[in-house]
Amino acid sequence: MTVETRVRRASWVSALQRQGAAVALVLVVVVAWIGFPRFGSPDNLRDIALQSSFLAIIALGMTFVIITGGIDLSVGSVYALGGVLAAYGSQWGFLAALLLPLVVCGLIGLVNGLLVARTGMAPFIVTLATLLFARGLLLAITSEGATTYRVDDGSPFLELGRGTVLGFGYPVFVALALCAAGGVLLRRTAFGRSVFAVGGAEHSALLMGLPVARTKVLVYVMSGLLSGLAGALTASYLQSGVTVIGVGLELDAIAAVVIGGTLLTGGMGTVLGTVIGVALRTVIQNVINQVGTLDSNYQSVVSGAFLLVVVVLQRSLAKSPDRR
Amino acid sequence: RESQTAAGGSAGPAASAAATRSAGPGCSREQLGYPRIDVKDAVIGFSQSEKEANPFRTAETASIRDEAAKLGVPEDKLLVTNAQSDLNKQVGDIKSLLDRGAQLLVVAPLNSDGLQPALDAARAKKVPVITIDRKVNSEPCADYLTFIGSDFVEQGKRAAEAMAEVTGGAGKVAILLGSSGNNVTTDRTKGFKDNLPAGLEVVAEQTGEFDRSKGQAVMEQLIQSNPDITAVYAENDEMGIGAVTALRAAGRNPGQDVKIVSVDGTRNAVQLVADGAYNAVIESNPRFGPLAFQTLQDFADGKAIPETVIISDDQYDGSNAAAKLGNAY
Amino acid sequence: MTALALDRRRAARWLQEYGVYVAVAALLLFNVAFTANFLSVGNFRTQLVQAAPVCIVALGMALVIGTEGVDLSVGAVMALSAALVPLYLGYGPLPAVAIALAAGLLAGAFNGVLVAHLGIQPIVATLALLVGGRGLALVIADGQLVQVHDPTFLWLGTGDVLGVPVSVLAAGVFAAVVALLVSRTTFGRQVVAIGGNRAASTLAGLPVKRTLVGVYAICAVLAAVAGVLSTARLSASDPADVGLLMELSAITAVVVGGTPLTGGRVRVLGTVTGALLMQLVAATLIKHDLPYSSAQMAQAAIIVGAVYVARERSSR
Amino acid sequence: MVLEVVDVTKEFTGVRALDRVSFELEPGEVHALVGENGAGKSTLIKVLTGVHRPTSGTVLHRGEAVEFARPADAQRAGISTIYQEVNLVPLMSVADNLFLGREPRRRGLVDRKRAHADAAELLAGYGIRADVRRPLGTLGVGAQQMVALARAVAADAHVVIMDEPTSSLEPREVETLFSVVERLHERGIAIVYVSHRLDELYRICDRVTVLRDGRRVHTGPLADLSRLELVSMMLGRSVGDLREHGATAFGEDHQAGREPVLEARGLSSGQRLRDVSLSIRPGEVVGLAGLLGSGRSETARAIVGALPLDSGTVLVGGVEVGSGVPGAMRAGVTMLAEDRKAEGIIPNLSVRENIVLAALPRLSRFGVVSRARQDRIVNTFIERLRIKVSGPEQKVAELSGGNQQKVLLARWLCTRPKVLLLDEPTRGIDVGAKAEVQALVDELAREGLAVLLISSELEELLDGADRLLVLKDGAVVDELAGDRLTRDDVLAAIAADES
Ligand SMILES: Nc1ncnc2c1ncn2[C@@H]1O[C@H](COP(=O)(O)OP(=O)(O)OP(=O)(O)O)[C@@H](O)[C@H]1O
Ligand SMILES: Nc1ncnc2c1ncn2[C@@H]1O[C@H](COP(=O)(O)OP(=O)(O)OP(=O)(O)O)[C@@H](O)[C@H]1O
Ligand SMILES: [Mg+2]
Ligand SMILES: [Mg+2]
Repeated sequence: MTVETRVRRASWVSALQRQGAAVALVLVVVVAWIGFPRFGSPDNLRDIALQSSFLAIIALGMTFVIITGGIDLSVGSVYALGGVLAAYGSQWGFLAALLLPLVVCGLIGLVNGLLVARTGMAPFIVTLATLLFARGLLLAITSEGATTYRVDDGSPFLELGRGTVLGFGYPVFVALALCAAGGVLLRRTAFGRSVFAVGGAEHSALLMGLPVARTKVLVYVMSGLLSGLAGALTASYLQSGVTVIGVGLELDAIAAVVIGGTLLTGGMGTVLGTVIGVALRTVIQNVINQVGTLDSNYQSVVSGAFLLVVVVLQRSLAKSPDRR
Repeated sequence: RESQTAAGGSAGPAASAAATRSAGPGCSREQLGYPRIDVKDAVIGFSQSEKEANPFRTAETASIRDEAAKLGVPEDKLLVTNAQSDLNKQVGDIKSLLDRGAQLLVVAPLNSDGLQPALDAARAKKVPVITIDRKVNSEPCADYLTFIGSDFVEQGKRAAEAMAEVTGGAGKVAILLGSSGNNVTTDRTKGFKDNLPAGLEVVAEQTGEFDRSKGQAVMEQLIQSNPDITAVYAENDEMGIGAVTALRAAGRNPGQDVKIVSVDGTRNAVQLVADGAYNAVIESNPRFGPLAFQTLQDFADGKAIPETVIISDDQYDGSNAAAKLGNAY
Repeated sequence: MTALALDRRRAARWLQEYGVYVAVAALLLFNVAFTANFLSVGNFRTQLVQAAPVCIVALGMALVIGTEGVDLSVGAVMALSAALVPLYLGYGPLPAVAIALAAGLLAGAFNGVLVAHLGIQPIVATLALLVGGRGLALVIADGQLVQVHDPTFLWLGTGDVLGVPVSVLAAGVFAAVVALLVSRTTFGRQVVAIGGNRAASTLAGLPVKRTLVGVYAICAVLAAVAGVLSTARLSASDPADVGLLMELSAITAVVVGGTPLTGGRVRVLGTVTGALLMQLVAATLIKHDLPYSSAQMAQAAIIVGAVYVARERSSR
Repeated sequence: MVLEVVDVTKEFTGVRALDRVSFELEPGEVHALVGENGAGKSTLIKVLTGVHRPTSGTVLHRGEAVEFARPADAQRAGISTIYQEVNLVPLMSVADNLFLGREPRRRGLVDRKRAHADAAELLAGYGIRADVRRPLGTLGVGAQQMVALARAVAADAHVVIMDEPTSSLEPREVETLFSVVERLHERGIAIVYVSHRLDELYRICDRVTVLRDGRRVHTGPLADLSRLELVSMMLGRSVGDLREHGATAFGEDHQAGREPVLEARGLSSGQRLRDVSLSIRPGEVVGLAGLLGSGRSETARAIVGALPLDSGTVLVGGVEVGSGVPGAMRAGVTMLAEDRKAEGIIPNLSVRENIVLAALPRLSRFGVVSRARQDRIVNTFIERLRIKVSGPEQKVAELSGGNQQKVLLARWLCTRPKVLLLDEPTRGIDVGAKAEVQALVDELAREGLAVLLISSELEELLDGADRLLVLKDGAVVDELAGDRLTRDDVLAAIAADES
């Protein structure tokens, strides 16, 4: 085999291996399209897009965090907190509804970032603590969950979550825009490069003079901000600051990111992969609903099995080119 | 406000489901401009909120399915989804039920707030929505047709009354709260505390998250730090049963030296009442099937539907538990 | 360098090593001073009994973390074992328990194969079972909570041996066994070696894959044990709720106990103490009737504080 | 003085790595920094570049006291460093690694096209022709080192510090490096150069500073010192003491047995190894020569079962070995890996545990390890290999490179191997330790061990090996023994039919 064909084959294989999730997504979509007449209906597709958008925004932040070799378990709680704060803030108008959650959630992200970057504590445990803290804070400001803040009917803030273009909700466009920006940020800026470097070899990044601590702090702040924003969008969409949402959402986000081919050990990953991972999760959920007769307990068995299949598939795709 | 003794009289499998109260002005099909859809011929969607892993949810889903079968609704015309405790999923579920052609919707909301987009979607398609077991904070007869369910504040109040009775109106009460942030918890707490006689003092309120083992663990702690507790109000049966186990392990005699009152009406709890280890259970009736389908049919028939249909909740205590054990779910 | 700075550094190192024990002692003192009826045998018994399941699961978790892994499926495995118990209780308590533990073994081996042989990252590999395992347990149990009446089986939850509750005794025995395993056996040394440097361990001819599968199997079996004990204590099999969020409690106990998440080190006594610390924190908050919101925030602060003190400092 | 250190002390918990060291770097000079393993060279460099903060003392940059809080500060001040361990990001592309932190930009975004073009051009100047979009980790260690060099030099620096840059370079690349140093020298850039290879120092350095045990023992023009004087200062031993030894510590040829103990037949693995066969007799030292990436490490890994093979068999004493590393170890074949940090030591564990690791099953009964037997073995080896430790319970990460290497040797020796594969056993260790390791290899061979020796230092191979196999592109191209065991013959074999 000549060097050239080897290189060509290598890039073909690596393209496929990175797209393990895409392959799965295409498969599932094709099967669903054929198997369920309602799956392909515009309404259903719009629902899937809208459903995906909130998780996509959170998973975007998670992607950055995971590429630096960290993890953010607090996103679910922060998301819920962001929603409550947005609904609470909406009584003073659009800007307050948006800024209040962003400021508070950004601050929580900042605390995560500072604790991780400056004290060398494990991100897992730091963000586990903020998971508890954000949920506690949420309960405290809603008098143990007894108060639910609603967004008033006339509030301009409502438009953010409920407005549509071509039938697609605004959150879909917000998520797409953010993911596009996130992709550029990750691939094409110095900050993005140092995100990869920090995750790939932290010590080296430090010796190379990269701003390791600042990079880490920033990704956690981003994750906090994005979770807060997703919460605000949700509050607008649901027209209230619901206190019971976001439980276990961190695992969904992590699963989506990992399914999308981002290495949990850091140093590798793409935003596109994450978007595919999120879409895959929503589509599978939708298909389970289309089946309709599945016992609710079987549903989680199926989800777990699916997660497993995708990850194993991806892994075996990734493994084979090793033995060129 | 009109009052009505409706529906379930003949339909409910259990005597406790028989009586209902309803309130609010009527809401008719003409008023809304919805098409006439007979229950028997309709595609019906049911959105369940949580896994059918506790007796209440099991009984609730079963009641819907059983009644549909009884009315001759073919199996493929009853669409059922389960939101697995995820509110966003429930919104999606309801929308997907609509996409799949549901013409009538029965929804067991996961939460009182947050279903607005789903309700809007139903309204846009002129699909009537009945919410069961939990009221949503939206406009009745606009966002949704009606609510059928218990009055949780009322349940708390009845628990307080039962508590007053079994304790003789004096003592120290510990409350095992439900999950935080859940409005069932909020209402059952409010109803209870607002109606507690002065002689009964609440010495501790801790969440047992509607879970038996958490209820047990919390009770074990409380009995150590407050040995003088004489009564326990558990916001569901599971926690109450956990408390019984904890009290027994601590050498107490539940039902005698520590009185226990809880809400739900599950078989296990009622059995304990019959055995004397428990004092009272306020029922939270899950058998919505007959009432829900009757209401939908009434709506199709053009009758005015009240904005709230209160399903009647029974009560079990030492005097009737053994006899009514068959009604418990 | 001033003597003061030196002293401070020594103090910091000392705290890093013994921080958990100090924290437990401090919390005990606080409770003795400010909590009514704290100093009673019954109370200590309660705390120990409640800490026992977390402690048992955390012991297995510590081994997994020692290999630079993590096992998110422990709660689901508890549910699986709890779901199986009542199904086989008809054949007697021994077969029922054996089957529950065998299920744990199977689940752990499954995790281990995913991690060791397929090379899937531990968080994801065990996430699959976390998502699916509880569902499976509910399917097995038909979604129902089942009351358990077998007195021999219930003895596991309520009985004593020489005045020590069975579950506490079990936790103690397992702690001793794991401590011996880690410090005195080839297996234990291989566990830390693999966590310390997997490539080097492979080249040193250690049975890396076998050890990893073994570690995940042990962890899951311990989780199954915890599931059985919890079922006995509750006198009901409750697959929907047993072990919910156990993975986080166990990981917290391990990390608070001073075992780094980066692997290569296992602190058994620290882990046990970590479990006790988290138990005491929860108990203190309940006993002082703090609302849930404040309790959660306080817990967050305590976790951060404990881990901050025990963290590995980099010298520069 | 462009860079100066005055009375710097650096303490790590329990270790004083630098003890009131002063050091002056003049503009435009090439300043050698030498000393035994653990003398404090790397630590001094890390103090200079803001990686470590000195416990006491000051750093002066162009006469002004500075406190670099992190490496970035030093880089901004024009001090560029190649650290001892290749410190780049293996998962990122070569071009990314070259420009990390100073990416070429267009309209605020990284200009990848230009980065790739610039990178390719830059590397061509160092004799590296690689696809710059490939992850750095797919390059050989030597090529990575050259990338690090290119990165450091490309920065706009007036001081370049190189900590053992040649330890993983092959002769041709070393020449490239020297020409780069020359160019920098001409541009008036000051260079600090750390190496254990004395030849190199004498070729390119103007002045030398010698460290011993964390103290400075000498600074002065290098030309004024003979090699012997330099070594004696490093080791702290008298000149006469050292005079007897030659360039390496290897002795005469060994008495090899008749029958080969190890036979590898037709080892093939993709493009990396193609039909490699070799045999070693007891008591024989067989050397593997070749350029970087020629497949020497791969050969060793294949023999020890750490590289999946397409075909080929390994026989020990005529019997085929079992699969994987455990199989090879059971047959008595062990390998000292070339990357000590990544594949050798287990940093968290103690010296004792690192030594006994591979022999654990033999030291335990029913899976329970006997502490007494461990201690006996460990103490024997610490003594025999003269490992410098405060005690067997010291963490291995705290040892200097040479001593870590000895710990690893001890790990293999205590499994009582029949065949020992040594991949760069003296890389990065000081003259003293190197001589000890070489003498040890000699001694082991004399005792009947079969040794495969891989080294990038030709002298070491020529002196140490009884027979040399020359590898090229994963295949054996020549075998040299007896009279043909000369530098010229090896180079000729390597250069033969170069296309
Ligand atoms: N981070 C650290 N923690 C503790 N001790 C350290 C640390 N870094 C270096 N040391 C110790 O400081 C001393 C000097 O080490 P240094 O790496 O500077 O030696 P060196 O001269 O570069 O040796 P070599 O030639 O092997 O590279 C050694 O005893 C080493 O063990
Ligand atoms: N054909 C190839 N395709 C991909 N990578 C290769 C190929 N040949 C060699 N390499 C890579 O080059 C590197 C060097 O190979 P190897 O370690 O066998 O060389 P070596 O002669 O031992 O050199 P060194 O002195 O660096 O040890 C290895 O990391 C290997 O992965
Ligand atoms: Mg050094
Ligand atoms: Mg090599």
